[in-house]
Parts: sequence; C-alpha cells; structure tokens
Amino acid sequence: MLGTGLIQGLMETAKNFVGSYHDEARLVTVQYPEEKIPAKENSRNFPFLVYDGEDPQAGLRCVACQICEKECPPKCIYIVKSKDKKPDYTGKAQLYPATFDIDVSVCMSCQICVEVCPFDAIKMDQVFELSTSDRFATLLLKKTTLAKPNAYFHQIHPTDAAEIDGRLAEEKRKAEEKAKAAAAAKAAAAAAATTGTDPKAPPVGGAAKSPTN
Amino acid sequence: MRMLSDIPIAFLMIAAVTLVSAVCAMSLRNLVHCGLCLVLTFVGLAATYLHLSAEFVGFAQVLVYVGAVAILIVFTILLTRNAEVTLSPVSQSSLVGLGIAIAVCGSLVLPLVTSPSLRRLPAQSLAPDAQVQRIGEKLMAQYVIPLEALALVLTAAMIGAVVIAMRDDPERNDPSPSPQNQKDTGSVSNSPAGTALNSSSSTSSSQRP
Amino acid sequence: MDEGLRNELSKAGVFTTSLSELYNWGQKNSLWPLQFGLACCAIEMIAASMARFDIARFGAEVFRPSPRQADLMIVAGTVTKKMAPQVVRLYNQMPEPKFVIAMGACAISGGPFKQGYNVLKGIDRYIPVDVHIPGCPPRPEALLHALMTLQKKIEEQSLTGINRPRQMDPNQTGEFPIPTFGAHDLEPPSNPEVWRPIKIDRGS
Amino acid sequence: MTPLHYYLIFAALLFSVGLAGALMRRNAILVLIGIELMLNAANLNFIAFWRYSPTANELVGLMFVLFSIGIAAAEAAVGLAIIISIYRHHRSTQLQHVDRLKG
Amino acid sequence: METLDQIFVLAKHWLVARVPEPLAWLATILLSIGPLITVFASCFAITTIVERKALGRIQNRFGPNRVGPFGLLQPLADGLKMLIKEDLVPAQADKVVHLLAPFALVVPAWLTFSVLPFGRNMTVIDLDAGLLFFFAVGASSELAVFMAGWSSRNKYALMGAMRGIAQMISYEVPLVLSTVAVVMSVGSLSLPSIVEAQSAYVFGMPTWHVFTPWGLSGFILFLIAGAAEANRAPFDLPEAESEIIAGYLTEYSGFKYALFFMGEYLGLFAITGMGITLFLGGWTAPVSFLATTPSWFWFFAKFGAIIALFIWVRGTVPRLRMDQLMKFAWKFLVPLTLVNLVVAAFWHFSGTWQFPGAIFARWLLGAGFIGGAYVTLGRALHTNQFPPRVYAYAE
Amino acid sequence: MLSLDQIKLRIEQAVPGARVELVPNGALADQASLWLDAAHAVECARFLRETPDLSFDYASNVTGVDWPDTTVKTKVKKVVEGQETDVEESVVKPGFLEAVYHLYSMTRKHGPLVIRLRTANRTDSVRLPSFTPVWRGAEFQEREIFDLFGIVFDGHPDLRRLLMWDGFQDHPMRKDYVEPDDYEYEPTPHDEVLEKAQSRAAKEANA
Amino acid sequence: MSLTSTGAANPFGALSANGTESVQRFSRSPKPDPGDLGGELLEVSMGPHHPSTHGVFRMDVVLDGETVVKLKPVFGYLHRNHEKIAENTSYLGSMPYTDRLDYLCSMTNNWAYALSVEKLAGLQVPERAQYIRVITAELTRLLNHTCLIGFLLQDMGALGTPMMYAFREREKILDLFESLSGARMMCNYMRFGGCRCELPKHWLEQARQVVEDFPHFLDEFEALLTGNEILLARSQGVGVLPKDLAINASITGPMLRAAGVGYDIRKVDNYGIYERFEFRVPIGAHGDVFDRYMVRVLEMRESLGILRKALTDIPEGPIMDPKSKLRGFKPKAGEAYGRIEGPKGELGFYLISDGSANPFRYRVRPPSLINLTVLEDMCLGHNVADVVIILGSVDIVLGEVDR
Repeated sequence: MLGTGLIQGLMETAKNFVGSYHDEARLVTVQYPEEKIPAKENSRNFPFLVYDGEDPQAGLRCVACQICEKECPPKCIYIVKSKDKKPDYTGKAQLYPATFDIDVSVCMSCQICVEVCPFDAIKMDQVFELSTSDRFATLLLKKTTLAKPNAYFHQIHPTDAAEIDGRLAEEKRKAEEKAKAAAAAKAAAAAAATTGTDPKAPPVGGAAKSPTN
Repeated sequence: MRMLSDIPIAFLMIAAVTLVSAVCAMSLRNLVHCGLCLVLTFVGLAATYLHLSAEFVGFAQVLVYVGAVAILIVFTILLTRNAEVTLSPVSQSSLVGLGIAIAVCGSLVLPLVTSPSLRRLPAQSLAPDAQVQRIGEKLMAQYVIPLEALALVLTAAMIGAVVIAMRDDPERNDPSPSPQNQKDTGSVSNSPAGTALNSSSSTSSSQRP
Repeated sequence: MDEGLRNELSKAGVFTTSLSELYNWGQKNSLWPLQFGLACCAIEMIAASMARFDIARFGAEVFRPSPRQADLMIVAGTVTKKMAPQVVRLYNQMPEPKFVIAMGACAISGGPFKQGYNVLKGIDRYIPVDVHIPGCPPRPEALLHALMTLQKKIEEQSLTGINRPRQMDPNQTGEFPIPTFGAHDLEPPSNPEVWRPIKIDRGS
Repeated sequence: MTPLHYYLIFAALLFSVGLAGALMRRNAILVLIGIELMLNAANLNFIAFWRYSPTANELVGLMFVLFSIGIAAAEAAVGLAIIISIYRHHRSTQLQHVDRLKG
Repeated sequence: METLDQIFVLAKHWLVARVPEPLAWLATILLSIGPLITVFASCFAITTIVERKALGRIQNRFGPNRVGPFGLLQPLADGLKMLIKEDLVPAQADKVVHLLAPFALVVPAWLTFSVLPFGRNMTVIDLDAGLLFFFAVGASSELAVFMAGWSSRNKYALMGAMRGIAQMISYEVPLVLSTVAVVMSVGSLSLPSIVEAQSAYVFGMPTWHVFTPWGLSGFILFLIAGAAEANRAPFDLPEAESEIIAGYLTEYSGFKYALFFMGEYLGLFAITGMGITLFLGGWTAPVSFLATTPSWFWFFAKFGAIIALFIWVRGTVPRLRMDQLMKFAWKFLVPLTLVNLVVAAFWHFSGTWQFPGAIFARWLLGAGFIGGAYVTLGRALHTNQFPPRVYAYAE
Repeated sequence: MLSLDQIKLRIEQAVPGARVELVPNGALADQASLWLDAAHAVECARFLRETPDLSFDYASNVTGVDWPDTTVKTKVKKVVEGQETDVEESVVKPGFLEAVYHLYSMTRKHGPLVIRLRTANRTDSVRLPSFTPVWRGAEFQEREIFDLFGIVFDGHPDLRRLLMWDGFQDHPMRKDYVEPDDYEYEPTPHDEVLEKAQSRAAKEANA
Repeated sequence: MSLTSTGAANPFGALSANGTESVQRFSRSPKPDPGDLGGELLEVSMGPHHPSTHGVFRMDVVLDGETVVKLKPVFGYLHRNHEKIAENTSYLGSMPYTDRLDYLCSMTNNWAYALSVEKLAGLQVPERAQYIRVITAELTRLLNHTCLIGFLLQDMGALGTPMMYAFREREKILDLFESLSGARMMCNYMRFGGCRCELPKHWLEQARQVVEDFPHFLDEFEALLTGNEILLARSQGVGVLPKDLAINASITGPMLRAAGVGYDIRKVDNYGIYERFEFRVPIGAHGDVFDRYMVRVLEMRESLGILRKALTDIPEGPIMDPKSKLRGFKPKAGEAYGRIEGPKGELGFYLISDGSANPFRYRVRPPSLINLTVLEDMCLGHNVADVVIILGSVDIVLGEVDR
C-alpha cells in the first residue's frame, strides 16, 4: 500500500513507451492500408469456384452436385443444376451449375463446403476487403464473380493446390488409361459386335445424389 | 443636475442582477433552480464586495458561499428528493409574512432615502489598505480570540452536522459497508441453497403454464 | 464531389465548395464509434482498436460509451430480436450526422444464425446502414477497410442538392420507429422506410 | 462614485426579499435560503459602512464579515443536517408536515 | 535575452501604445485575454493529440497519425466535427441549466489562468489574494458538474454528478491544505511573490519549494489532490465509463460536450500551473546558468512535463472505487497534509540552525517525520485488512 | 461410484414410495440414467446430495428434452365384418417433456449420474418439481427449460423467462414450434423457404 | 441542422423487459408519499448496452446510494438459438457454430463438442490429434485468461493498457491458430475422431517460440498489475464467494478454484491425454476477485508447462480416426454427455441421437451462464463499481451465456 506497486507499473509502461521507439516487439502495429500482414497459407475467408483452362465458365470444376449447398451450415449457397450437359475442361460432357450464388453476407467462412466437395471445385479465398455500402448488389456473389483460375488458387494455397493438381492429374491419367483401355476394349468389342456403351465418368462421388428441394 | 457619469452603472447592474436572482431564489417552483439562483445572488454580492474594494472578503464569499454553502444546499435538495415543490396557495399566514416583509422593507428604505445625514457622508476616499497581509496580522493579533472561537464553532458544527445527519438511522451509520457482514446472511452451509435466493421479485410470469 | 458538380458550384461561389469539403474532412477524420459490441465481431472490433491494427491511426479510437457523443455505430455481432429495439433506440439517441457500419454476417443478414427464431435478419431492417462488412467475423483489417470506405463515402457526399445527407434535410429525422416485442415476433418485423430489398427471382 | 445609501438600499431590499421568502415559503430548505439572504444583506451593510468609514484602515467591518461568513458556513451545515434528519423522519421538508417534535 | 524574456510584455505595450488613449484600457484587457484564450485553447488541442499519441506509444501502437502531418490535425478535425454535430437535448432535461452547465465550467476555468504568472511580469492580474481567487473560482466547477448531472435527468448522469461533487469537495481540503504550507513559508497569497520567493539559487541550484521535504511531499500531495479535483485518472470516477457510462456527461453531445471536455482539460492545466507556481518555482530556470533563458519557456516546459506525468499515470493505473476515494482523501491525504504543515513549520523555524550539516539534519528530520506518517497511514489504509497472500495447489 | 442399480436400490430404500426406473442408453458411451417419479423427486435428490458415499453435490447440466407424439403403426388382427384380417392401426404414443440432470460429486470426484423427470404429456400437465432448492446451480437452467420447453417447475424461487422476452408466448425448443415467417428477403433460399419464396413470387406475378 | 431531441431520458436501456420505463428517480408528485420507502432506492438497469457488461448482458440493479441491494441478471439479448439450429443441421454442421459459442475460445468449444460426439459414436482419437488438441486447448486457455484479465482491468478503469498488452499476446496465439486452421477466431478445427488438417510446416517451432516468450509477457503483466495498490484495493475482499455456495451453485472453472475447491476436470475426468501431463491446480483461499485474478495467472503458468511438454512429446502419425466420415454421419440412437475443462469452467455437450443425421437434442452446458447464478450473492452490499469488476471476474462471454 505504499505505492511501490504503482511505481513498478509506471516503470512497466515507461519501458513500453520507450521501447516503442526502438523495439519492434513493443510497437506491433501493422499500418493496414500501406502495410499488410502476409496472409497465412491456410487463411480462409469466402469460397470461390476454381476453373481450369482459359474460359471461366467452361472450365469450372463444379458439376452442380449440390452437396455443398446441402452441407452448408448457414445455407448460403444456392445452386440450380443445368438442364443440359456441357463439355468441361477435359472435354467430357458434365452437368454444370446454371446458377451458383453464394451470399457472402451470410457465409460463416467455415470451409465445410470445401471439405465436402468431391471435385475440389470450391476453395476458400483470402480476400477480405469487401466492405461495401450496397449490400444487395455486391454481397450476393454470382457464378461469374466466384470463378477464379486455378493459377490463383496456386498462388494463395500453394501446398494444397499442388497436392490437388497432383491428385487430379493422377486421376486423369488413370481415367485416360481406363478410357484407353475401354476404348481398346470397345474397339475390340466393336470388332466383335456392333453396339457398345460409353465408358462412365470416373469421379462418381455424390454426383448422382438428388438435391433436397 | 447629475451627470450621466455619476450614475453608478456597474453597481446598478450588479445590484439588479443580485436582487432579481434573490427574488427568483425565493420564488421559483423548482428547488434546484432556487439553489442555482442563490448561487447567482452570492456571486453578485461578491461582485459588490469587489466593487467596494474588499477583495479578500469577495473571494472568501465565493469560496464559502458558492463553493460550500450553495453546494450543500443543492446536495440537500437532491438528498431529500423534492426538487419540485408546488407553490403553496396564498394563505393568510403567507400574506401576513409578505406584509411583515413589506413593512420591514419600508421602514428600512424610507429613512435611507429621506435621511439627509447619509448624503453628507464623504464619498469614499482612497481605497483603504486592505492588504491580505494586514487582514492576517489583524486576525492573528487583535482578533485571535474570536478566530479561535470561530474555529471551535466550526469544528463543533461539523461534528454536530455529521451526528445529526447520521442519527436515527443506525443501520445506515456504516459509511463503508463491509460486504462480508451484510451479504451472506442467508448463505448456504448445508441447507437448501434456494432459500438464499431472493424470492421477492415479481412473480407475474412465474405461473404461466 | 465530382468534377461537374464542383464546376457548377464554383459558379455559385467557391466558398460553398470549400466549406463543404472542410465539413466532410472534419467529419470523416473524426469518427468516434459507440462503445457497443454485441457478439463475436465485437472481439474483432476490439482487436481492431488494439495495438496490432490500431484504429487510432484514423482518429477513431475514441470509443464513446454514451451514444450522445458518438458518430459511428459499429453493429458488431448478431442483433437478436430481443436486442433490436435497444439498437434502434441507441441509434435514435445518437446525434446527427451519424453513420452505421454493419460488421459481420450477423449484423448484415442474420448470418449463420439467420435461421434462429430470435435473430434479426439484418439490422438494415430498422436503421439505415452505411457500410456492410461481410465475414464471420471479418478480420480487423476488414473493419479498417470499412472505415476507409465510410470515409470515402463521407468525402464524396455533397451537402446540397437532392442527395444531401439526412442531417441536411429538414424533412428527415434521425429517429426511426422502435419495434416492440410481440407475442411471436417483433412488431413490425421491419421498417419499410429504410428496408428496401431488391427482388431476387427464385420463382423457377 | 456610488453613494453609500445606494448600498444600504440594496442591502435593505435584499434583506426584505430574504425575509419575505423565509416567512412565505414552507419548505425548510427555502426558509434556510431566506435566512442566508438576510445574513448576506447584513454583511453587505458591514462592508459598505467599512468602506465609507473614516477609519477604514482598522478593518473592523471587514473582520466582522469574515467571521460572519465563517459562522454562516457552520450554520448552513447544521441547518441542512437538521433538514436531512427531518426528512428521514417525515419524508418531507415542508414545514407544515413537521409539526410534531417527536418523530 | 532580456528582450526575449519580456517579448510578450513588450509586444503588448507596443500594441497598446498604438491604440487611441480612450480605448487603451479595452486594448489592454483584450490583449491579456486574447492570448490567454488562444494559448490555452491550443494547449488543449495539443494536449489531446499528444495524449492520444503518448497513450498509443505506451500501448505499443502509433496513435493518430493519418490526419495531417503525423496526425497533428486530428484535434482540428475533432473540433470541426464537434461543431457540426447536432446538439441533442433530452426531452425531459432542464434545458436552461443543461445549456448553462458547460459555460459554468469553462468560464471559471479561464478565469483561474488570469492570476497565474506565466513568466517574469507575465501575470494578467496580480491579485493580492491570487491564491484565494484561484480556489474560489475553481470551486464553481463543482457547480457545473452538478448542473450538468442534474439537468440531464439521467440516472447515470446524476450518479456521476453526485460522485463528482463528493469527490471535488473532499479533495479540495487536501488541495488547499497542501498549498497552505507554501503560503506559510512565503507569507503571501500573491502568486508572483510566491514565485519570486523561489527564484534564488544556492550553489547553482534553485530554491524551489519542491527541494524541501515539506515541499516535495506537498507537491506530490498537491498533484494527487489536483488530479482528483480535475477528474483525472485514477480519480476519474465521475465519468467512469465502465460503471456509469459517461457520468454527468452522458447526455451531452456536440459542442457542449466539447466545451465540457475542454473545461476539464483547462481545469487540469490550471492545477498544473498552480502546482508549478507553488512548488516548482514557476517560471524560474532549473539551474542558475540557464536563468537568462526566457522565463515563459521554463513555465511551459515544466507545464508540459507535469502534463506528461498525468498522461503517463493515466495510461497505467486502474480506477479507485468511490468509498476508497473518500477514504483516501480523508484518512490519508488530509492527515498527511496536516503533518506536512507541521514539517513546513519545523523547516521554517529550523532555518536558524547553524551547525555544520544542519541542512542534512533538517532534511532527515523533516523527511523522516513525513515518511513515518506516510508509512503508517499507508499501511492503515489496506495492508492491515488484507495481508499478502500465498496460493496453494490442490493435491 | 456405485452402479446405477445399486443407487436405484438405495434410493428406493431411503425414500419410501419412490419409483425409480432405469433408462438404458443405446449410444456407445452408455451412460444409462434413472427416471425418478415427480412426486418423490425432491426427496430423492436430497438423498443423492446428502448421502455421504454418494454426495452428488454438483448438478452440472440440466436440460429439457421434448419427445413429441409418435405414431406407431402396428398390424393388429381384427374382426372386420366377421372376418379376421390384418388391419394396420396407428397408435399415437403420447409425447412428453423431460428434464435431464447430470449429477457429479465434487467432494468425491465421481459421476455422472443422469436422472430424468418426465411430465405426463406435452400440453396441460407440464409441471415438475424444481431441484433448485437442492442444487442452486439448476436455477437458471430450469428457468431456461421453462422458457424454451414450457415445463413449469414447482418450487422454483424465480420462475420467469430466461432468454426470450416476457410477452413471448411460444416455447421455441419444442419440436412443433413454428418460427415466425420473416424470410421475405432471402437470396439463397432452401426447402420451405424456397417454397414460400416461390409461392410469393407466383402470387405477385398473378396480382 | 435540425435540433431534435429524443425522448429517452435513460438512454441505456432503462427499460424493463416488458418495455416500460423503470422507476423514475425524480418524483413529479409535489408531496412525497410518506409510506414510499422505496423512494430511497434507485433502480438502474445496467445494460444491455453498457460499456462493461461484456456484450449485451443486463443487470437490473437496485441501489441504495451506490450500494447494491438487489441485482437481477437479465439474459437473452444474444440468444441466437444455437441449440435449435443445431437440431436442424447435421452433426458436422454444428461444429462451426460451436466456435461462436464462447467466441474467445473456439478450440476448446470444438473439443468439447467433438468429445461428446466421439462418446456418442464411439470414435477413437489418434495420438497425434490428442496432442494437437491439448496444445490448442491450452493455447486457448492462455488466450482466454489474458484477455479476461485485460477486460477485468478495463472494467476497473485502466485505460486499456493491460488490455492492449493482453491483445498483443493474443495476436501471437491467433497467428498460430490462423496458420493452423485458417481463421483467427472461428477455427472450426476439430472433427469427430481427430482434427481437420495436419499441422503446417514449422508450426511447432512457431508454437514453441510463442510458449517460450509467454512467461516474459506474464512477468511483465504481473509487474504491471499484481502489486498495483489500486488493483489490490479494488479486488481484495470484493465479491467473496463461499466454498459451499460455489459447489451448490454448480460454479466451475477458475471461479470455483478461487473459492477453494480443487476441482479440475482435466484431473477428474482425465479426458484426452491429460493424465500424461504433470500440472498443478491452483486454488484460492478467499474466493474474492483478486483470488480469481491470481488463480488465472497461476493457471496460465501451469498451462505453459503442459504446452512445453506437449510440444516436445507430440508424435507423428495420423490425425483422424479412419472410422469417422464427413458426410452421412449418423450415430446410433442414444445419448451422451461429454465435458471438458474449458477456460471458463465445465463446458459440456449433451447430445441425443435418434439415429438420423441431425441430433435429436443438442444441449450446451454453458459455464458462463451457470457461473452467473451467484452473481447477486456476490454483489449484494457492494458498490456499483464492484458489481462491474465482480462481473468481470466471473468471465462471461455472452455468446455462451445466451447461446
């Protein structure tokens, strides 16, 4: 009760005051718009859709399986499956999302959509500078704004992206082998008979599941 | 014929403000406003003292009356929680009071206005030597006994005030509540803890099915 | 203020222009937020005022506990229906000019909790929101970004003309009706004066 | 130069205001305020007479006022304490409610 | 050097001489009041930004640094914003009193500066009873606080006002008592003469009161009581935002709030200036060879140092509780100031001691006496009730 | 800690007339529980708390469960028009509300013991005895159950709504609670919200 | 500029729950009712918007002067229907919501929920994941306790300095969490039967660095606070919680231990792998605010020991139980209650499964809410200023209190 503790405290703050002029650990401010804390590789904010190749729409990996829509805890994804099939970047005919909306004004950045996606089509972005004065026009992200190239994915999550690309390449190789084998078999079969069936697309996952609504 | 400059404008202004605020202090409905007007009156009086070159007394007036008495009064008004009072209807007794006051006023003012002797007094001369030091010396030499007596009176008054304000309320006497004593009266040892709950709260919704 | 308007005004007198610029400059650089946190985002709001992010650099660290002295209400967190009348009341108690930042998904739209029966689906149902920050919770930098967005918005506002801010319009009040607690929901569920959602056609 | 009787008239009026208030108002606090006003009016007289007296350097009037101010402070403290005490008993500071000496 | 020292006085005389004779008195007044208001208003502005930046540094961050160069225009922006802010008066409030309260705070605060000596010959009014004037005028700030709290018709505001008045009345006692020692030893209530009394140098060291045992303790007591009087941390209970929102300021907005804010800082400045005048030798230089530097510079240098101390303390300590605050005033500060008076008397009368080392003996005795009282009273405050604790571990 | 059967036995011995039932638990954690009858529940609770070798002095978790009416379809042989046929008959198994208490012992450091109380039905007989007089820790949790499930606890010292406002009339944690329809703006609607949105759109298109 | 005036005399929610104005202090009646003894009392409702109620907590306080004679907490201003939402979504979908319960300590919330589901579904957590869980949980404890002390000092009126230092350290831990899980606060990191993703490269070194530096910060913090006379005066003897009442009112966590009961679920249940670590459980003797402060400081020091050991012992291996699956997770019908020692006390999850993908009943046992049971008992007879710090020392987070 004699003020010694107070003086000790004052010394502590004085140390910090003086330290702020020469000690980096005592001046921890990152002056945001000019300086930025480098994003961690795992950092996540909002989802985006990965596309391969050049064309953002044709290259979307998403096949509108609607698993993410179903699993999304806050239900902020809205997908309408296309009526027709279009060739995806590999040239295979696939369903595609006619509408793919993410309401980032609802999204809780939980990454569950990324985890459950069997096609590695949806990934987490790191952009956070989204503040806007017009909620309705800008915070409902459409397919066009959501689509970002694989290169961008590589840029923000290099480890993940490399691993996924490796896996996809492997799958593709296998599929090609299989297709080749099938083609060979088909050729053989064609030689034998006149009819044959198209080989099925390899990644089955939950694509066949019907959505709830 | 008097010159315009002979009219003591400064004095008249101060006096007018003081008197108006005094009247307000005695007649307003809201007691806090009365208290604040009283402050203005005191300040006006202090200004009058300064005008009479009684510096020390003027400042003492502000220090004591504004700084202490007026604050005490408004504090009391708050403590007694009756900031708003109705102006009581004009009753007989109050009319009598007004009459007395008017009579006193007349008997005081009339002689002053009419008396010729006052007019013969010399106008105030050079400012008298009212240095603080001289006041101090006087207080310590000539008036030392009254000063000591005043000190005693003040001490007695302080103690008395504290005692009066504290009396009759023994459970409130403890200025710093020692929480341990007051709190755990209904505390739980092994008895059902629910008894320690305050059940006097509103039960309006407790029976809703 | 855009160039055309500036020219137009300079005909009327340069003084007006510079005065309004001064007005906006003072306002934008002295946004004192209301010390008012609701939920998770409040922690990030606090973090934004802490050493690492230091909202003080923008002169906005003066978190005022009383709405009377605040300029900026950062609705940081979930506004529940039980809390909504208080939020509106606090907003009403702020003097003009006043601004609102809806921080985080919950404040914008109810966010992840929008399915809850006691959660208001966006504070903009009752009070006008100037800046929305998506995120759950937004990073502190996002709040700083929103602050700069708001500053830009203030900078661009013109004090005269049809788009003048609310406080310059004698016909508009800064007071908004406070919803009351009903038997099942807030009444009314939104204030049509400020709540103007766009139509999204989902009728397929 | 302000003549002396201006001050005296001023003091007399102030005294009358205080007296009228003390007699007419029924709230104990207001009565106290009235008394304070009367006291101040008296003080004003002392100062005025001191200032105009030929022996002003003796500071007699001044001393009187100083002591009077001191006493007034004590009086106010005690008076207000009594008012609070009364209020505790009667829940009122209106004098007509306080007609019994025993609470 | 002489010219530089008196530059403001000379400038004033020069300007007054330019004004026609019948208006000279007006010019004198304006030339005294004008600079006073300008200087302390800018002091207020500078203090706010310096405080915010210094607190930032204490807290490992920058503080305002984006408005203007180094953020120095921040107070300007704040002031501008305050001006354009809507002035809300609560519907139930007492409108007139609500309006008058900030003025009742700010005007007396300005008045107190008029008796402070800012430099050699730089006192606006050299009042004989300057110290008394200072405290008399300062006392009205209580009234302003009361008016603000009461007129707002808000519970928190009223609680803040009650706290404020109780605190200010209580701390006025030690504040005045700690200055009495100075008055006793100097024998004058006039502030310039108090400074003159400290303007001598012994062995190149100044004879400030703070270099005596009673002066040192008196100065510390004065600063503590002054901090409480000016509602500075750790005594900022009337506006303790974690308890009673903003206290008596709760319902104030816009420019009235700014006035209140300024009034509080002005109160702090006044206390600081008074502390410097009474104990730190006012405008005198700290070492004799610097005595030729302008006197006003030294005044403002000391002023800045004390304000920095207040900022430093504010950045460090938590707030006291109301009853502890009162206890601290009545059970600690007031007895200590009384002891201090005794020590001052002892110092005064032992001034005649002639034996070698008398100065050390006087110091030892004086400091010992006051230190003993300090330790006794300090222990009685808390430690007896709560001894130091040791923590056990389960199992 | 004693086994549940032993505790059951002890309670039945100590509190005459008390009916205690063992409720099994299908989960792998297998924390079976005791169902006390409401009439003797407070006595049983006291016994559990005050018996030295049990001393369940710590009521950790108190919660309500709403078991709605279930329809059990059974095939019953019935004589219809003189002929015995298999008729599918649906029996409505009445639902009930349940209060579940997880008890631990801080002094003996064992637990948990799960006890349950059940109301007679979900609509009118929703009263249960309050354990707050025994374990103060149940106070707010019982208030919460009252608020969200509508179980009225007799003997609770301060039974008011805890989370919702006083004028609120529903008990939202019940399974049949209907949420207020305030989805008039929902950019990413699902399920019934989508249906509502679509019907709204259709209505507006017709109008 | 329009000169409007709002009609609110009491801006800070001086509204009782039904929306009517609470007792006005100034009676407009000319004569005070002689029988109106309640006129002496001042009814204040602190919150839901009040600077020191840690969010939207509200206390209806009746004051005699500044002394509290009655205090009723009012909840629900942040009732976000967590339980109802969880009953309408899958088991996995509730995991990110648990982050938002006690939004300062998402990792421990994750763990408690994961633990309950693991009990329900009988999943085994691999060794490495257990270590990661311990590390993240103890880091969370550090984070929570430092922040709490910062908030507590803020309530005591320190001008944010302790809080700034606390948040300075918090940021370091948040950096670790972010590089681990991707988010600063809402980690959503644990999964049923393990953790979501492997530790990033160099994470362990970074964590070790943080743990190494932390004692310096604690020393600094204590130098600033523990000896501070004002803090001592404010906190000693204030808000005393007797041991018996603490047990009876189901108080848990540091508050219980400050009251002198050595009950730590890490020791009692030995969940996870806590039996492998040696740590002591500090207990207080007086049960006042200062004890609660000190117990937290000492707990942090013990946590550092656990962290040091865990960071060196952590083995390599898988981080997920292979039996666990992300989609279509449907545990058998039944119920389970899992609890852990969260930084605030016993955090439990009570789950009833009916065999479907959504839990039939999902209940959180919120330590913050239950610790508030004794708030009135601790506050009676104290000052308003004490109420604020007593509340601060309880350590509540409204997201958990109201859910």
